[in-house]
Amino acid sequence: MVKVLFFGQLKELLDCNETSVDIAEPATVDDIKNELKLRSERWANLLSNGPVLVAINHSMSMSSDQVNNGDEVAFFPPVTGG
Amino acid sequence: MVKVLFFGQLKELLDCNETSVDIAEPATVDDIKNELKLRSERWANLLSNGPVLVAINHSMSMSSDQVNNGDEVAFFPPVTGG
Amino acid sequence: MICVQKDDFNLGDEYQKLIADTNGEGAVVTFVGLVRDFNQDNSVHGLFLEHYPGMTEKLLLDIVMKAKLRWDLGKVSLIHRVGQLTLSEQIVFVGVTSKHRESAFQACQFIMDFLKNDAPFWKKEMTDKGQKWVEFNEQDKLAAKRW
Amino acid sequence: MICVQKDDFNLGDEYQKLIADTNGEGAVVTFVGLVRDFNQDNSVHGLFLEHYPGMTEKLLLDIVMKAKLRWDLGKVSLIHRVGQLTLSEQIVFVGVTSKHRESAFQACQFIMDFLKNDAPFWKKEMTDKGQKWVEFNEQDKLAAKRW
Repeated sequence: MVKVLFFGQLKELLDCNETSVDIAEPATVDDIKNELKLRSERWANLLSNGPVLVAINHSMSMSSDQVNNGDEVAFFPPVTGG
Repeated sequence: MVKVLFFGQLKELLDCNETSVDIAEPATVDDIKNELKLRSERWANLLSNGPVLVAINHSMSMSSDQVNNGDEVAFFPPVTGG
Repeated sequence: MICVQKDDFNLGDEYQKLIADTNGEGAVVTFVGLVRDFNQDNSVHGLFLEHYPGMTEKLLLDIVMKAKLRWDLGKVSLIHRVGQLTLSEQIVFVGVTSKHRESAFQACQFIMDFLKNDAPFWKKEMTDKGQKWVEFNEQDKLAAKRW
Repeated sequence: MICVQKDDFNLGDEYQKLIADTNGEGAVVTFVGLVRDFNQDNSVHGLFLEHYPGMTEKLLLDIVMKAKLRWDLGKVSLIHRVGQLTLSEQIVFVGVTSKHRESAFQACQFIMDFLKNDAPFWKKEMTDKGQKWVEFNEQDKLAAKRW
Protein backbone atom coordinates (compact mmCIF):
# COMPACT_ATOMS: atom_id res chain seq x y z
CA MET A 1 0.00 0.00 0.00
CA VAL A 2 1.18 3.51 -0.88
CA LYS A 3 0.13 6.65 0.98
CA VAL A 4 -0.91 9.40 -1.46
CA LEU A 5 -1.05 13.10 -0.57
CA PHE A 6 -2.32 16.11 -2.50
CA PHE A 7 -1.43 19.77 -2.00
CA GLY A 8 -2.35 23.23 -3.20
CA GLN A 9 -5.05 23.86 -5.72
CA LEU A 10 -5.01 20.19 -6.79
CA LYS A 11 -5.97 19.13 -3.27
CA GLU A 12 -8.81 21.62 -3.29
CA LEU A 13 -10.12 20.61 -6.71
CA LEU A 14 -9.95 16.91 -5.87
CA ASP A 15 -11.44 17.71 -2.45
CA CYS A 16 -9.00 15.21 -0.97
CA ASN A 17 -5.77 15.66 0.96
CA GLU A 18 -4.89 12.04 1.58
CA THR A 19 -5.75 8.62 0.21
CA SER A 20 -4.02 5.30 -0.42
CA VAL A 21 -3.46 3.03 -3.37
CA ASP A 22 -2.69 -0.69 -3.48
CA ILE A 23 0.10 -1.52 -5.88
CA ALA A 24 1.64 -4.63 -7.27
CA GLU A 25 5.43 -4.16 -7.29
CA PRO A 26 7.22 -3.21 -9.43
CA ALA A 27 5.12 -0.07 -9.89
CA THR A 28 5.85 3.46 -11.13
CA VAL A 29 4.40 6.89 -10.35
CA ASP A 30 2.43 6.56 -13.57
CA ASP A 31 0.85 3.32 -12.39
CA ILE A 32 -0.39 5.10 -9.26
CA LYS A 33 -1.67 8.03 -11.28
CA ASN A 34 -3.58 5.67 -13.59
CA GLU A 35 -5.09 3.91 -10.60
CA LEU A 36 -6.25 7.28 -9.20
CA LYS A 37 -7.69 8.37 -12.54
CA LEU A 38 -10.07 5.40 -12.44
CA ARG A 39 -11.87 6.89 -9.43
CA SER A 40 -13.89 9.42 -11.43
CA GLU A 41 -13.91 11.47 -14.63
CA ARG A 42 -13.13 14.53 -12.53
CA TRP A 43 -10.04 12.89 -11.02
CA ALA A 44 -8.99 11.67 -14.46
CA ASN A 45 -9.19 15.19 -15.86
CA LEU A 46 -7.46 16.89 -12.94
CA LEU A 47 -4.56 14.43 -12.91
CA SER A 48 -4.13 14.56 -16.71
CA ASN A 49 -4.38 18.27 -17.38
CA GLY A 50 -1.95 20.95 -16.30
CA PRO A 51 1.44 20.33 -14.79
CA VAL A 52 1.22 17.93 -11.85
CA LEU A 53 4.47 17.46 -9.95
CA VAL A 54 5.26 14.44 -7.84
CA ALA A 55 7.44 13.67 -4.83
CA ILE A 56 8.29 10.23 -3.48
CA ASN A 57 9.23 10.23 0.21
CA HIS A 58 9.78 14.03 0.16
CA SER A 59 12.03 14.01 -2.94
CA MET A 60 10.96 15.42 -6.28
CA SER A 61 10.48 12.55 -8.72
CA MET A 62 9.44 11.69 -12.26
CA SER A 63 6.50 9.75 -13.72
CA SER A 64 8.71 6.81 -14.57
CA ASP A 65 10.27 6.54 -11.09
CA GLN A 66 9.65 3.38 -9.11
CA VAL A 67 7.31 3.32 -6.11
CA ASN A 68 7.42 0.68 -3.40
CA ASN A 69 4.92 -0.39 -0.78
CA GLY A 70 5.16 1.89 2.25
CA ASP A 71 6.26 4.90 0.21
CA GLU A 72 4.64 8.32 0.54
CA VAL A 73 3.75 9.80 -2.84
CA ALA A 74 2.58 13.41 -3.16
CA PHE A 75 1.01 15.14 -6.15
CA PHE A 76 0.85 18.92 -6.38
CA PRO A 77 0.89 21.88 -8.77
CA PRO A 78 4.13 23.81 -9.39
CA VAL A 79 5.21 25.43 -6.11
CA THR A 80 4.55 29.14 -5.81
CA GLY A 81 7.30 30.14 -3.48
CA GLY A 82 7.62 31.43 0.03
CA MET B 1 43.44 82.17 3.43
CA VAL B 2 42.82 78.45 3.08
CA LYS B 3 41.96 76.14 5.96
CA VAL B 4 44.07 72.98 5.86
CA LEU B 5 43.15 69.74 7.64
CA PHE B 6 45.06 66.47 8.12
CA PHE B 7 43.65 63.02 8.91
CA GLY B 8 44.74 59.51 9.79
CA GLN B 9 48.35 58.54 10.12
CA LEU B 10 49.45 61.70 8.29
CA LYS B 11 47.85 63.84 11.00
CA GLU B 12 49.66 61.83 13.66
CA LEU B 13 53.03 61.95 11.96
CA LEU B 14 52.75 65.70 11.32
CA ASP B 15 51.39 66.10 14.84
CA CYS B 16 48.90 68.61 13.44
CA ASN B 17 45.21 68.32 12.66
CA GLU B 18 44.56 71.85 11.40
CA THR B 19 46.49 74.80 10.06
CA SER B 20 46.03 77.53 7.48
CA VAL B 21 47.90 78.78 4.46
CA ASP B 22 47.84 82.17 2.76
CA ILE B 23 47.58 81.90 -0.99
CA ALA B 24 47.78 84.26 -3.92
CA GLU B 25 45.02 83.32 -6.37
CA PRO B 26 45.08 81.57 -8.76
CA ALA B 27 46.58 78.74 -6.70
CA THR B 28 46.49 74.95 -6.97
CA VAL B 29 46.64 72.11 -4.45
CA ASP B 30 50.30 71.73 -5.36
CA ASP B 31 50.98 75.36 -4.44
CA ILE B 32 49.52 74.73 -0.97
CA LYS B 33 51.49 71.53 -0.59
CA ASN B 34 54.71 73.33 -1.51
CA GLU B 35 53.95 76.06 1.00
CA LEU B 36 53.45 73.42 3.70
CA LYS B 37 56.67 71.61 2.77
CA LEU B 38 58.63 74.74 3.61
CA ARG B 39 57.68 74.41 7.28
CA SER B 40 60.23 71.69 8.07
CA GLU B 41 62.19 68.86 6.56
CA ARG B 42 59.87 66.43 8.33
CA TRP B 43 56.80 68.04 6.74
CA ALA B 44 58.52 68.05 3.36
CA ASN B 45 59.23 64.34 3.61
CA LEU B 46 55.80 63.35 4.87
CA LEU B 47 53.98 65.33 2.20
CA SER B 48 56.24 64.06 -0.60
CA ASN B 49 56.47 60.37 0.22
CA GLY B 50 53.70 57.81 0.04
CA PRO B 51 50.28 58.41 -1.41
CA VAL B 52 48.71 61.58 -0.01
CA LEU B 53 45.12 62.17 -1.10
CA VAL B 54 43.46 65.56 -1.13
CA ALA B 55 39.90 66.87 -0.83
CA ILE B 56 38.75 70.42 -1.53
CA ASN B 57 35.55 71.35 0.30
CA HIS B 58 34.78 67.67 1.03
CA SER B 59 35.28 66.54 -2.60
CA MET B 60 38.17 64.34 -3.70
CA SER B 61 40.52 66.44 -5.84
CA MET B 62 43.77 66.37 -7.77
CA SER B 63 47.09 68.16 -7.30
CA SER B 64 46.43 70.42 -10.24
CA ASP B 65 42.94 71.49 -9.07
CA GLN B 66 42.40 75.14 -8.26
CA VAL B 67 42.02 76.35 -4.68
CA ASN B 68 40.36 79.62 -3.70
CA ASN B 69 40.49 81.70 -0.56
CA GLY B 70 37.98 80.37 1.96
CA ASP B 71 38.26 76.80 0.74
CA GLU B 72 38.82 73.87 3.08
CA VAL B 73 41.62 71.60 1.88
CA ALA B 74 42.28 68.24 3.52
CA PHE B 75 45.28 65.92 3.12
CA PHE B 76 45.10 62.28 4.17
CA PRO B 77 46.37 58.75 3.44
CA PRO B 78 44.25 56.34 1.37
CA VAL B 79 41.05 55.61 3.30
CA THR B 80 40.90 52.25 5.05
CA GLY B 81 37.21 51.65 5.02
CA GLY B 82 34.41 51.40 7.51
CA MET C 1 18.53 26.47 12.49
CA ILE C 2 15.49 25.95 10.27
CA CYS C 3 11.95 26.61 11.38
CA VAL C 4 8.62 26.34 9.58
CA GLN C 5 6.02 27.90 11.87
CA LYS C 6 2.72 29.71 12.11
CA ASP C 7 4.05 32.17 14.70
CA ASP C 8 5.63 35.49 13.90
CA PHE C 9 9.33 36.11 14.57
CA ASN C 10 11.40 39.00 15.87
CA LEU C 11 14.37 40.16 13.80
CA GLY C 12 16.19 41.59 16.83
CA ASP C 13 15.98 38.27 18.68
CA GLU C 14 17.09 36.25 15.65
CA TYR C 15 20.02 38.61 15.12
CA GLN C 16 21.13 38.19 18.74
CA LYS C 17 21.15 34.40 18.27
CA LEU C 18 23.19 34.78 15.07
CA ILE C 19 25.92 36.89 16.66
CA ALA C 20 26.14 34.91 19.91
CA ASP C 21 29.46 33.02 20.18
CA THR C 22 30.80 34.37 16.88
CA ASN C 23 34.07 32.98 15.75
CA GLY C 24 35.50 35.93 13.88
CA GLU C 25 32.48 36.37 11.61
CA GLY C 26 32.27 40.11 11.03
CA ALA C 27 29.49 40.20 8.45
CA VAL C 28 25.81 39.62 9.20
CA VAL C 29 23.28 39.78 6.36
CA THR C 30 19.58 39.35 7.01
CA PHE C 31 16.61 39.20 4.70
CA VAL C 32 13.00 39.64 5.78
CA GLY C 33 10.14 39.16 3.36
CA LEU C 34 6.84 40.88 4.08
CA VAL C 35 3.45 39.94 2.64
CA ARG C 36 2.84 42.41 -0.11
CA ASP C 37 0.15 43.11 -2.64
CA PHE C 38 1.19 41.26 -5.76
CA ASN C 39 -1.69 42.55 -7.83
CA GLN C 40 -1.81 45.91 -9.50
CA ASP C 41 -5.25 46.78 -8.19
CA ASN C 42 -4.40 46.68 -4.47
CA SER C 43 -7.11 44.12 -3.84
CA VAL C 44 -5.07 41.59 -1.87
CA HIS C 45 -5.49 41.84 1.88
CA GLY C 46 -3.89 38.61 2.92
CA LEU C 47 -2.76 35.17 1.94
CA PHE C 48 -2.84 31.60 3.01
CA LEU C 49 0.37 29.65 2.71
CA GLU C 50 0.10 25.89 2.46
CA HIS C 51 3.14 23.64 2.62
CA TYR C 52 4.11 19.98 2.63
CA PRO C 53 5.21 19.27 6.21
CA GLY C 54 8.37 17.20 6.30
CA MET C 55 9.30 17.86 2.71
CA THR C 56 9.53 21.61 3.37
CA GLU C 57 12.02 21.16 6.21
CA LYS C 58 14.02 18.68 4.12
CA LEU C 59 14.17 21.06 1.12
CA LEU C 60 15.12 24.07 3.25
CA LEU C 61 17.87 22.06 4.96
CA ASP C 62 19.15 20.96 1.52
CA ILE C 63 19.35 24.59 0.40
CA VAL C 64 21.16 25.70 3.55
CA MET C 65 23.63 22.80 3.28
CA LYS C 66 24.33 23.71 -0.35
CA ALA C 67 25.04 27.29 0.69
CA LYS C 68 27.36 26.12 3.48
CA LEU C 69 29.31 23.97 1.04
CA ARG C 70 29.64 26.82 -1.41
CA TRP C 71 30.65 29.66 0.91
CA ASP C 72 32.63 29.92 4.12
CA LEU C 73 29.76 30.70 6.49
CA GLY C 74 29.35 31.00 10.23
CA LYS C 75 25.70 30.55 11.19
CA VAL C 76 22.62 30.35 9.01
CA SER C 77 19.07 30.84 10.27
CA LEU C 78 15.90 30.33 8.28
CA ILE C 79 12.35 30.88 9.47
CA HIS C 80 9.39 30.47 7.17
CA ARG C 81 5.85 31.14 8.27
CA VAL C 82 2.84 29.19 7.00
CA GLY C 83 -0.92 29.50 7.35
CA GLN C 84 -2.98 32.67 7.36
CA LEU C 85 -1.05 35.92 6.89
CA THR C 86 -2.25 39.46 6.41
CA LEU C 87 -0.76 42.24 4.32
CA SER C 88 2.62 43.58 5.52
CA GLU C 89 3.12 40.73 7.99
CA GLN C 90 6.53 39.06 8.12
CA ILE C 91 6.64 35.84 6.14
CA VAL C 92 10.27 34.75 5.83
CA PHE C 93 13.59 35.40 7.56
CA VAL C 94 17.06 34.40 6.41
CA GLY C 95 20.13 35.36 8.42
CA VAL C 96 23.73 34.54 7.51
CA THR C 97 27.03 35.31 9.20
CA SER C 98 30.42 35.04 7.58
CA LYS C 99 33.96 36.30 7.87
CA HIS C 100 33.43 38.05 4.53
CA ARG C 101 30.52 40.26 3.60
CA GLU C 102 30.57 39.05 0.00
CA SER C 103 29.94 35.46 1.14
CA ALA C 104 27.21 36.53 3.54
CA PHE C 105 25.38 38.52 0.85
CA GLN C 106 25.72 35.80 -1.79
CA ALA C 107 24.64 32.97 0.50
CA CYS C 108 21.61 34.90 1.79
CA GLN C 109 20.50 35.66 -1.77
CA PHE C 110 21.18 32.07 -2.90
CA ILE C 111 19.02 30.69 -0.09
CA MET C 112 16.15 33.06 -0.91
CA ASP C 113 16.33 32.26 -4.64
CA PHE C 114 16.20 28.50 -4.12
CA LEU C 115 13.61 28.76 -1.38
CA LYS C 116 11.33 30.60 -3.82
CA ASN C 117 11.97 28.03 -6.49
CA ASP C 118 12.23 24.67 -4.75
CA ALA C 119 10.39 24.72 -1.45
CA PRO C 120 6.91 23.15 -1.48
CA PHE C 121 4.86 26.23 -0.64
CA TRP C 122 1.59 27.11 -2.33
CA LYS C 123 0.18 30.57 -1.95
CA LYS C 124 -3.47 31.48 -2.03
CA GLU C 125 -4.36 35.16 -2.17
CA MET C 126 -7.30 36.62 -0.28
CA THR C 127 -8.80 39.42 -2.34
CA ASP C 128 -11.98 41.47 -2.20
CA LYS C 129 -13.37 39.17 -4.87
CA GLY C 130 -12.51 35.94 -3.04
CA GLN C 131 -9.61 33.50 -2.86
CA LYS C 132 -7.24 32.70 -5.67
CA TRP C 133 -4.27 30.35 -5.92
CA VAL C 134 -1.11 32.12 -7.07
CA GLU C 135 0.30 30.97 -10.41
CA PHE C 136 3.82 29.69 -10.80
CA ASN C 137 6.32 32.54 -11.08
CA GLU C 138 8.73 32.32 -14.02
CA GLN C 139 10.84 35.13 -12.51
CA ASP C 140 11.69 33.04 -9.46
CA LYS C 141 12.78 30.14 -11.65
CA LEU C 142 15.15 32.44 -13.51
CA ALA C 143 16.58 33.86 -10.27
CA ALA C 144 17.63 30.39 -9.11
CA LYS C 145 19.05 29.40 -12.49
CA ARG C 146 22.00 31.79 -12.33
CA TRP C 147 23.68 30.00 -9.44
CA MET D 1 18.65 58.40 6.91
CA ILE D 2 22.40 58.63 7.35
CA CYS D 3 24.11 58.76 10.71
CA VAL D 4 27.77 58.90 11.73
CA GLN D 5 27.87 58.40 15.47
CA LYS D 6 29.87 57.15 18.43
CA ASP D 7 26.85 55.42 19.97
CA ASP D 8 25.89 51.84 19.33
CA PHE D 9 22.70 51.01 17.42
CA ASN D 10 19.98 48.39 17.74
CA LEU D 11 19.13 46.32 14.67
CA GLY D 12 15.58 45.63 15.86
CA ASP D 13 14.86 49.36 16.25
CA GLU D 14 16.37 50.24 12.88
CA TYR D 15 14.35 47.50 11.21
CA GLN D 16 11.12 48.82 12.74
CA LYS D 17 11.88 52.28 11.30
CA LEU D 18 12.55 50.75 7.89
CA ILE D 19 9.25 48.87 7.70
CA ALA D 20 7.10 51.66 9.15
CA ASP D 21 4.76 53.12 6.49
CA THR D 22 5.90 50.71 3.79
CA ASN D 23 4.50 51.31 0.37
CA GLY D 24 4.40 47.80 -1.00
CA GLU D 25 8.06 47.08 -0.32
CA GLY D 26 8.14 43.40 0.55
CA ALA D 27 11.91 42.90 0.76
CA VAL D 28 14.11 44.11 3.60
CA VAL D 29 17.85 43.43 3.49
CA THR D 30 20.13 44.47 6.33
CA PHE D 31 23.86 44.29 6.77
CA VAL D 32 25.65 44.63 10.10
CA GLY D 33 29.42 44.71 10.31
CA LEU D 34 31.12 43.71 13.53
CA VAL D 35 34.64 44.58 14.61
CA ARG D 36 36.69 41.50 13.90
CA ASP D 37 40.25 40.43 14.28
CA PHE D 38 41.89 41.15 10.94
CA ASN D 39 45.24 39.74 11.93
CA GLN D 40 46.12 36.07 11.90
CA ASP D 41 47.56 36.06 15.38
CA ASN D 42 44.41 37.15 17.23
CA SER D 43 46.22 40.07 18.75
CA VAL D 44 43.70 42.81 17.90
CA HIS D 45 41.40 43.69 20.77
CA GLY D 46 39.88 46.87 19.44
CA LEU D 47 40.14 49.70 16.98
CA PHE D 48 39.88 53.43 16.71
CA LEU D 49 38.00 54.76 13.73
CA GLU D 50 38.80 58.29 12.64
CA HIS D 51 36.76 60.10 10.01
CA TYR D 52 36.49 63.44 8.26
CA PRO D 53 33.33 65.04 9.71
CA GLY D 54 31.24 66.63 6.99
CA MET D 55 32.95 64.83 4.16
CA THR D 56 31.92 61.44 5.54
CA GLU D 57 28.24 62.39 5.60
CA LYS D 58 28.51 63.88 2.11
CA LEU D 59 30.19 60.73 0.70
CA LEU D 60 27.71 58.39 2.35
CA LEU D 61 24.80 60.46 1.01
CA ASP D 62 26.36 60.33 -2.47
CA ILE D 63 26.57 56.54 -2.30
CA VAL D 64 22.98 56.20 -1.09
CA MET D 65 21.72 58.55 -3.83
CA LYS D 66 23.60 56.55 -6.46
CA ALA D 67 21.95 53.35 -5.19
CA LYS D 68 18.51 55.01 -5.26
CA LEU D 69 19.04 56.07 -8.85
CA ARG D 70 20.14 52.62 -9.88
CA TRP D 71 17.49 50.49 -8.16
CA ASP D 72 13.84 50.97 -7.31
CA LEU D 73 14.18 51.29 -3.55
CA GLY D 74 11.89 52.17 -0.67
CA LYS D 75 13.91 53.32 2.34
CA VAL D 76 17.64 53.23 2.92
CA SER D 77 19.27 53.57 6.34
CA LEU D 78 22.96 53.85 7.03
CA ILE D 79 24.63 54.10 10.42
CA HIS D 80 28.39 54.19 10.80
CA ARG D 81 30.10 54.31 14.14
CA VAL D 82 33.35 56.15 14.79
CA GLY D 83 35.78 56.42 17.68
CA GLN D 84 36.88 53.67 20.02
CA LEU D 85 35.45 50.21 19.34
CA THR D 86 36.23 46.84 20.87
CA LEU D 87 36.27 43.41 19.28
CA SER D 88 32.85 42.10 18.17
CA GLU D 89 31.13 45.46 18.64
CA GLN D 90 28.77 46.64 15.90
CA ILE D 91 30.43 49.12 13.56
CA VAL D 92 28.16 49.62 10.55
CA PHE D 93 24.51 49.12 9.64
CA VAL D 94 22.93 49.31 6.19
CA GLY D 95 19.23 48.62 5.70
CA VAL D 96 17.38 48.69 2.40
CA THR D 97 13.73 48.05 1.49
CA SER D 98 12.44 47.41 -1.98
CA LYS D 99 9.54 45.87 -3.84
CA HIS D 100 12.01 43.29 -5.18
CA ARG D 101 14.46 41.26 -3.15
CA GLU D 102 17.03 41.34 -5.95
CA SER D 103 17.15 45.16 -5.83
CA ALA D 104 17.35 45.21 -2.04
CA PHE D 105 20.26 42.74 -2.00
CA GLN D 106 22.14 44.50 -4.79
CA ALA D 107 21.69 47.98 -3.36
CA CYS D 108 22.77 46.93 0.14
CA GLN D 109 25.91 45.28 -1.24
CA PHE D 110 26.62 48.26 -3.52
CA ILE D 111 26.41 50.66 -0.57
CA MET D 112 28.76 48.52 1.52
CA ASP D 113 31.28 48.16 -1.32
CA PHE D 114 31.46 51.89 -1.99
CA LEU D 115 31.42 52.77 1.67
CA LYS D 116 34.50 50.58 2.15
CA ASN D 117 36.16 52.17 -0.83
CA ASP D 118 35.18 55.84 -0.82
CA ALA D 119 34.24 56.99 2.65
CA PRO D 120 36.92 58.91 4.58
CA PHE D 121 37.47 56.48 7.43
CA TRP D 122 40.86 55.58 8.81
CA LYS D 123 41.24 52.56 11.02
CA LYS D 124 43.81 52.13 13.75
CA GLU D 125 44.14 48.72 15.35
CA MET D 126 44.78 48.24 19.05
CA THR D 127 46.95 45.18 19.52
CA ASP D 128 48.90 43.68 22.38
CA LYS D 129 52.00 45.25 20.86
CA GLY D 130 50.51 48.74 20.56
CA GLN D 131 48.57 50.76 17.98
CA LYS D 132 48.87 50.40 14.24
CA TRP D 133 47.18 52.18 11.35
CA VAL D 134 45.51 49.78 8.94
CA GLU D 135 46.89 49.69 5.42
CA PHE D 136 44.80 50.37 2.37
CA ASN D 137 42.86 47.25 1.33
CA GLU D 138 43.16 46.26 -2.36
CA GLN D 139 40.27 43.77 -1.94
CA ASP D 140 37.83 46.55 -1.12
CA LYS D 141 38.88 48.50 -4.19
CA LEU D 142 38.19 45.47 -6.36
CA ALA D 143 34.78 44.92 -4.76
CA ALA D 144 33.63 48.42 -5.73
CA LYS D 145 35.05 48.17 -9.24
CA ARG D 146 32.56 45.58 -10.44
CA TRP D 147 29.55 47.91 -10.20
